[in-house]
Amino acid sequence: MKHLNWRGAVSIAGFILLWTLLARLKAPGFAEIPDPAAVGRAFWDKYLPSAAYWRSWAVSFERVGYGFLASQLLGIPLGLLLGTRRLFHDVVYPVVELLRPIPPLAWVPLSILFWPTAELSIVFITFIGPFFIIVINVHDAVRGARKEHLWLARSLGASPSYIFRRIILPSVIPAVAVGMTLGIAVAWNVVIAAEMIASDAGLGRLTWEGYVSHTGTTVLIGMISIGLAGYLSTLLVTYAEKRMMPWQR
Amino acid sequence: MWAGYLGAAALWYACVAWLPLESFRRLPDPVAVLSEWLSPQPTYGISIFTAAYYKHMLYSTWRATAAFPVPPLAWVPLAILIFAGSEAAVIFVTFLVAFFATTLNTAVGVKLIDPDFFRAAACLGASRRDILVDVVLPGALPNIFTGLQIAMGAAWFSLAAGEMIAAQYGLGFLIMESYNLIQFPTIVIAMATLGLLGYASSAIIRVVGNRLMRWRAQSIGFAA
Amino acid sequence: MSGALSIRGVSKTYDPEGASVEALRECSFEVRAEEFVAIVGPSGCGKTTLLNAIAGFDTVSAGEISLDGRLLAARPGPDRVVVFQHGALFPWKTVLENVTYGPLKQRALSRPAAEAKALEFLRASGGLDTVAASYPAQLSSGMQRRVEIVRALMNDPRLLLLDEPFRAMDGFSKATMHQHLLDLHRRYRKTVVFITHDLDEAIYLADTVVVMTTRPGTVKQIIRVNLERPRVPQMLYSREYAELKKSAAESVHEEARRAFERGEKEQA
Amino acid sequence: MVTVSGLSKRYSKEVLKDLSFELEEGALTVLMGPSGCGKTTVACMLAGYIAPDAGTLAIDGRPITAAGPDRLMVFQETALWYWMTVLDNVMFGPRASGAMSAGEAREKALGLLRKFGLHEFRDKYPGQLSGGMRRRVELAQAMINNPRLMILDEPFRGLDVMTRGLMQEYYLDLFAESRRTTLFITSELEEALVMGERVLVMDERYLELKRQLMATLYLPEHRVDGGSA
Repeated sequence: MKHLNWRGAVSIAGFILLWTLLARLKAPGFAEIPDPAAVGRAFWDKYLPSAAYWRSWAVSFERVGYGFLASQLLGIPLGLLLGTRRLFHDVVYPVVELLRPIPPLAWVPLSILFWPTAELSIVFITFIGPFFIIVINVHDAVRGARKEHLWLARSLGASPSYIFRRIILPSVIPAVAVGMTLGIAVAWNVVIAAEMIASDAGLGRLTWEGYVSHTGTTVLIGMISIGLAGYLSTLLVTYAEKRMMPWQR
Repeated sequence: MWAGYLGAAALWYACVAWLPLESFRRLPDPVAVLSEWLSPQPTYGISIFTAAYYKHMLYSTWRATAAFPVPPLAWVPLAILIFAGSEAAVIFVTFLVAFFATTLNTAVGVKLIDPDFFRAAACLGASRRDILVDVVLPGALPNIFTGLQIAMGAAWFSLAAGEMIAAQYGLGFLIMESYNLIQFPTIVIAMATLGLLGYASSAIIRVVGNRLMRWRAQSIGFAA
Repeated sequence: MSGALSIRGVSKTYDPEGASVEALRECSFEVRAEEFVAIVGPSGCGKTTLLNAIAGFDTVSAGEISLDGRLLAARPGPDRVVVFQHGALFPWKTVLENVTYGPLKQRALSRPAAEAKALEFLRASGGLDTVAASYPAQLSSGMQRRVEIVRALMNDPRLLLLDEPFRAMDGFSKATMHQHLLDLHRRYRKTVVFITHDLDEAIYLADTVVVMTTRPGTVKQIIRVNLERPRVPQMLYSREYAELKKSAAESVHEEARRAFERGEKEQA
Repeated sequence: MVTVSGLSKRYSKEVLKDLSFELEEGALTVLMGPSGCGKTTVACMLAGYIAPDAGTLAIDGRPITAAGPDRLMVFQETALWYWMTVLDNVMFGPRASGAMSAGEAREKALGLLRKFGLHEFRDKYPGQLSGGMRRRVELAQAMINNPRLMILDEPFRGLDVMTRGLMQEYYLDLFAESRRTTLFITSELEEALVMGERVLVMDERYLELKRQLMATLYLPEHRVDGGSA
């Protein structure tokens, strides 16, 4: 990352200043909110050294990792099938279109009912969000492929499977990249809420327990950790994107 | 199209009714759900004929639109200020809060506007404020609406979470409550309704968007 | 009589991440009031950089640009309006709103007065008053181009700057646009600076043709076009025209070949 | 060599009505007309991408029913696969049809790229090349398959006029070498007269313009003798 844009730095600094001011003055609604310094100290003393804190990082990362990976492994092929097979599209796409708007968290009860363990039910939740996003993105990309690209390949005597492997698949990569960026953000938002509802570990749980026990620092540390965890995974996804699309450098 | 729905329902029914898998057996089957949803005297009190159903829907819809994170237009200049150009900040925001989708999309939209439009306006004597109103806003409008769509999705999505955790009314609450009270068909009813409401709200945004962006629509086929 | 432009020793160096790129070096030429000047050069010869400097979109590293004796500020203004290569009509405003935008923003005219003047201009540009309420996307590229020129003329500019306006047009509509532009120049007597890579277009339209070298762009040759006005298509195939073209063709061709070999890409 | 008779096609409005023409073996024929007169539609029909509503197309006596490596088209908008390097783009044909082994295809492709002055750009992606260079890669991509008919749909439109002039000369030299039957489509009168020995005019307005100008025509020097390329 070349030099951080000074305007971004100014706005973040401004945000922290504002937060300190509001917390110190006990402005309405900020009574229970500790100021940044307090949060920093609490983090340094209690959370940094505690293994439990870092375990909750690991648990949340694991849940997001499995769910997100499964969503891509199942979502991309389904998106490709929906984009290329007309009959399959006419039958399956309406159902996808109907299930898509259902918020991932609405699946929690059914997921708990269906899956034998709580862990699996949460992974299913982190799966369902990114799954629909990647399916729709890949489907739109395949249908949006330029016809000249396909025509030329056909003229040159390429078989349908060769065209699929060398033309359709690569042309879909940009859409997969976008789908992954959006999907990982949704996965992190979902895992936090799912943990709040149905789990005893993870960053979401940590934040929830902070809320229940009215300790502002824990809530804030939880939120900031969630933010950073998500940021790190987004960087991973962006790195993967750059590897997938060498022609963009 | 209908083949898809019937096929899915049949598959669901088959899994629940005949598949010897324990986890499927616990799920409600489509017939039970539908009969509950459409019956005048639903066993668990929620169907299209009961007032409670519509109360929950009303709460959820109101909360979604209230939580509907359309940042006031004042955000637009701030979004331009903060994110115009710094890649790291954009990624950070992308992740942090899906609600900021509108802000992020606005910033991206502004970056996508052809610089010639800014220059043309400047040539014609437009002030900075004129440029904001006459170029930035309409130019970023398509992206703003993409942002609104995502933000609407995020609103419903976070609403479900909020209601499942802390509310007394609303479809999200209804889902959790019917789970706790072992009223499984109602879970599916509430989920399906959430889905339909989400679908309808996106459709509304699309219609409003097309209305506002009439200029993008058809060209009289002059082009080759 | 206004619109005399003078370019003296103008140089411009871009500095992307330290690999400084010299776009213009010591460019100098004079444009008399109400004269039609064409600037010709291959891709990447700094034509657009020069236009941006004259229009006030960008500063110059050295040298001076003055209009009617006054140094030009590095700030765009209605005294010198640009017609852009890919067109810059506001797609979200109707033709009438586009054309009246300038005078209204400068509070030079009341709305009714501006609209009346606009409709008169549009009518004179090939009956475009009939599409006054349409959006640019609904017009052909030729019509969009003419509306954009009207939008510029509405501000009564001292200088009209055109950046390869007819580049993407097919042969047939390009010929009609040439006549239209010549007609406007005869009628409104504005100084015109016309950027193009097409030598034929430059000689046919202009009083003076300035030939630029490839990067770093500088003035290679200045040709006085002595064809009398008004210009008619037959002149394209006259003896004098061929003489003029031969005198410029070698140097232009040579620059084009050097740019072609280097894979010189259009400036971003 | 190529016979087209009674072609007609209608999309929202009628694009082609009862069009007939022949392309002689080894000749560069130009198809000229204003934008929107169905030139591209005819090209796509010859390449086998679009079927006519009525009429027949045949090459060497065989009716044209589908796309094939004997009739290759260079599109108006560059259609290089932007995710493949220049070399992979050129090698695609022989590899896809199995006509050559990987080594053979690579050898032939590198030869062509060297001939087209693009050898040093072989590992670059299309996005990194200038307009003129991308066109040359497309020509190499088609020529490696040794097609019976080359179809060029306004290939130099959008290039600046100087690069366009150089590309015209470039193709004329390539054509002089191989005498490969070519259909060259354009909307520019000058380009039509520079490129083609035979010019098919698709629209009366152009015909009138062409007749009027032909009378006072001054041909660019190197063609003044009126001979072929």
